[in-house]
Amino acid sequence: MFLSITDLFVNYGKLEVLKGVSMEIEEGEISLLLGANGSGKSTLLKTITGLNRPISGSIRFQETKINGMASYDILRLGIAHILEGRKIFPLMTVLENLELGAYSRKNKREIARDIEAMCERFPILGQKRKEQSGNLSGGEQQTLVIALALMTKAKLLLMDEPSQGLSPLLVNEIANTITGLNRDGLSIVLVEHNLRLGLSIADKVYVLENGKIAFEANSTDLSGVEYAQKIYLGG
Amino acid sequence: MASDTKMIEKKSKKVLEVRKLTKHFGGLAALNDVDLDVSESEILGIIGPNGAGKSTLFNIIAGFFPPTSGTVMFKGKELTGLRADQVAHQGIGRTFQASTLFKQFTVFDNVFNAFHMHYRQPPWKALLHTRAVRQEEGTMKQKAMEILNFTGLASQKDKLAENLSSGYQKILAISIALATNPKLLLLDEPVTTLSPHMVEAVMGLVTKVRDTGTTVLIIEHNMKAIMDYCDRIAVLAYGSKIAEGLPREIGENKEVVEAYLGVMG
Amino acid sequence: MFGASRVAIAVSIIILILIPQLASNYVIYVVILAMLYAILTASYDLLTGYTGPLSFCHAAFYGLGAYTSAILTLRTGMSFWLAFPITGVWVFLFAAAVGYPALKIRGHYFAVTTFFFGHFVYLFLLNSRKLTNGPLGLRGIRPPDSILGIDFSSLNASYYLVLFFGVLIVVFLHLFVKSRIGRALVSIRENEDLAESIGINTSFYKVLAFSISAGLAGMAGSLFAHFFRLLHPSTFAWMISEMIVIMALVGGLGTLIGPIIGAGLVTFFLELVRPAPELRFILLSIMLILVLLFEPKGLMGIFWRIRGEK
Amino acid sequence: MLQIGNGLIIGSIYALVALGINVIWSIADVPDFSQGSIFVVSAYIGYFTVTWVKLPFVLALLAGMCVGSLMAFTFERFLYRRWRGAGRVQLLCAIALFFLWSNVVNALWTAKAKIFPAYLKGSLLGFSYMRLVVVAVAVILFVLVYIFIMKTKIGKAIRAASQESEAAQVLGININTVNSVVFMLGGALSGAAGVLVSPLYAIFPTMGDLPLLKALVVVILGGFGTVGGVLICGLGLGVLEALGAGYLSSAYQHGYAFIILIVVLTFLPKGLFGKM
Repeated sequence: MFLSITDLFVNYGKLEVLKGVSMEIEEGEISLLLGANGSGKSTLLKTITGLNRPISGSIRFQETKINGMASYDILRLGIAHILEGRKIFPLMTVLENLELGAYSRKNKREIARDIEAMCERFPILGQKRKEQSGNLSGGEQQTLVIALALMTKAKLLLMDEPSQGLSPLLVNEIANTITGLNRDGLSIVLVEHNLRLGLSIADKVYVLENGKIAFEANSTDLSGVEYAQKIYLGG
Repeated sequence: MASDTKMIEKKSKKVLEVRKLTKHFGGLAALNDVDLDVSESEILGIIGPNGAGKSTLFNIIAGFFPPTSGTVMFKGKELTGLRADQVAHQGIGRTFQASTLFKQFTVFDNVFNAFHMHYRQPPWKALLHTRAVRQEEGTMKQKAMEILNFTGLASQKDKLAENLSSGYQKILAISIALATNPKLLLLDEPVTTLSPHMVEAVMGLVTKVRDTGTTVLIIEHNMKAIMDYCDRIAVLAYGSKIAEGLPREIGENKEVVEAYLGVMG
Repeated sequence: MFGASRVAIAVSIIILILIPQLASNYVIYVVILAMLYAILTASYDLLTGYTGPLSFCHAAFYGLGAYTSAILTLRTGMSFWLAFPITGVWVFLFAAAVGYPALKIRGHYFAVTTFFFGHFVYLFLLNSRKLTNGPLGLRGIRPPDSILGIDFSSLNASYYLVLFFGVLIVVFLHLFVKSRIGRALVSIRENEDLAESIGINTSFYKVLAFSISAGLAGMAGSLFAHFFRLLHPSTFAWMISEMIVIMALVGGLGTLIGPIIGAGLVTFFLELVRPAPELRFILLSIMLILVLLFEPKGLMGIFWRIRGEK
Repeated sequence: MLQIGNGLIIGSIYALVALGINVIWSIADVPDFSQGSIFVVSAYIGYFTVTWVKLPFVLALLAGMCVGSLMAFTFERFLYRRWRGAGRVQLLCAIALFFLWSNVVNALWTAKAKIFPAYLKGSLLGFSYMRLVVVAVAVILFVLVYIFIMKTKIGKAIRAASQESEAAQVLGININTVNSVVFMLGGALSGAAGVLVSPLYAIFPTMGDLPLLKALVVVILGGFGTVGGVLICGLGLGVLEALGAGYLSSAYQHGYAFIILIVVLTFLPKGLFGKM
């Protein structure tokens, strides 16, 4: 199994956030993780990449137990994480940001080549490579965040609300980017409020409710409205 | 017909008037020219995607930070420029998004402490714990118990707030706000993360609060709660108000559904 | 529990009253010192323990009070009985003036600023030769004038004077923190945003706590000046502020009684290691690190743990 | 002129200590008071290297820097790290360490001032070479730190961690390593400052108090500034103090920084400069 989570419990202070999450994620798929605000989606992603420590349960990535490992070791195994809220390094240039994306890699020539490739793939980054990334627009920053994660050469990419605060036009662009990445062989776990974006590209859908996976299905099995009712309208 | 006339009647008694409210953080516009009217004794739901500016709106109304421009009027009195504690004195109570409580206090003390601004005995007498002061404190304790009875927390009164379940924590947050005896209550995500059963309980309480004559403003993502319990709904997206109306109207508004859920059809 | 603690307090006060009759002059001297420190830690607790902001300049207010009272009586011939309250009010007002801008600064910035302020006051005492006689210190401070035939130049009378005011100040602090104002302070400590939302003017109460805490330290300083009758700037250097912090933490912040016990124990401890004076502060700072490592709630934390509370 | 020169010299000492504290504060979120004691201990180490071991000044400087970074590393590894995120405890620990080491130095080497032997004779434009060396070394160290922070891989990691700690961690940056490095860097800088200043004044256990306080002021005024911002703030404070001492009153020389601090914080709560 690619990524398998078994009976995961995570507390935030005294508050129980995850109460026995179990899920299996297949290689090469886009998995959409849905759930109301505060249901623990971000916590789950952070626990996978070692930013939170679980109370109990296990997380295995390609048969390696990764819960308890440090973030940098988890990254080396091939899991990258795009945090919620467009977390770039605002006081550094676009180029420096991209270099940081490759922080855990050694081969300098390859890194330089990948940066060039990234600038070609996202021309706006190429144009603004010398600019301070904090001065980029919201959409450009989101592109940079994705490029940063790609620089890690991960096999699995966790994305936390990539569309947050972006205009509908940019949301479409993000959707195209994500499907493109997936076609190139990247597996993706996507947390997304924008159901249309999420459902149009996801293979599998998981719904997190009361600290557990309440429901999972193939994305083609239900229509968007039904999902919306499940999650937002409390159906 | 009858409900329509009631609506008109309500509109004539505006409690809160927000005019052209704008807030910039750095270069980012969190709120853009927002107008909002809230009538007496109504429950107004404010919905919108994350980052739409809902909490910013609350924080400005409650005096936690000043707007870049625009005004907020409460019962005909300008609120802009007042500190948060002064706004509370005007009769506006609020809860916070995360369960913001006095975590190390008991449930009872959480509510009892919140009576701070209702004491009338002068402070030097408070220091001497004179009989009048003790009587006053007795009254406050009684009122605190009344609130706990009203909100259904009486049985939990000796527990530490941090040991409550998340549902009870949300109710405690409302109880604290009620202790300030508000005419307008701002609730920031009062049922988020709660189970359907607790959602019913909390929203039932909110309705009960409204029935005592308090106006309620709710930010919430739980659409069922909003649709079932709010009299009217306003929708924020990207810092602007994109729609306002009865729940039925909002539920049918394509623009709203698109902006909020990204769902078509 | 409540009854037991009342009995304990009554017994300790009786012991404190009996000490001059039973113990040697050295013991009386040490207990006076401990009582002065207890006033300092108890007043420190009002700000840092009850209200929250971490302050590193309590000895500065202690020093300001001592010098103010000494200079008033030396220069103007004013009686101690007048200088004592004036000192309290003056340090209170001074602290309010400093605290108003300083308390707008949050967290670490405030702590660093207080540290700096403490050092600034020390340097002022050291360098204002005309006013404070600089590094040579002030001498010839008179004991309080006798009233009702009590001669306060005697050790025993000084002891009872310090005990009297000490008990008065601690009772005041106790009433203060148990009142609704005290509850407002604790609310601010627990959650400043929530405190504001229930109508507490947090900046006003923080300045109030800071100023009262300082004013009481100033009064302790005045007692100190007229008891020792000799002042030197180094008595009020930053290390003394840190000593107060340590005493309060050892006892347990936010409990009033904890810091008082802490003051007593640490003073006692300092006397034990008097033969090796250079070790005193070393051991003290190690004590602080141990408290931080093992029981941040201090002795009161251990006490609660034994009783199985909290 | 002479006053400005002297101000620049003492200012570069402030700036050196401030630079380390600044980087530590931005990463570990603690105003590291223990840098004050590192300053003192290193000064003594430098002194003994020159007087007992009879090594040249350059090696004394290196010895001071090594001891400084070792001390800071130890403090971080075994104390501060336990309380990451609990700023109040870290701050109390920092104060305790400062308190502890000031007294350890006092116990080991007594309060009596020691005179650091001169290692260079002669002067230029009224400034002894030893004074000029202070400024020169400070400038060199600033350039080195600038290159380290801006150009090296670990330097970039430090900047990244100070801007977005979690994002840095999921990109493979080991936050423990970053902490160790910044503390060692800070310790080395404070150590260098301690040894550099020794030949100009006497060595005594409380010699670190004022440089520490001034450095903290520089950091706060600089608002976690850039490397250049810290240098300018440090030198500026040194010059202001020297001018104040010359034209106003020397007795209150050390109070000016406090007054500037209060005024600036009242009107500009974010300090004078931008971020790193």
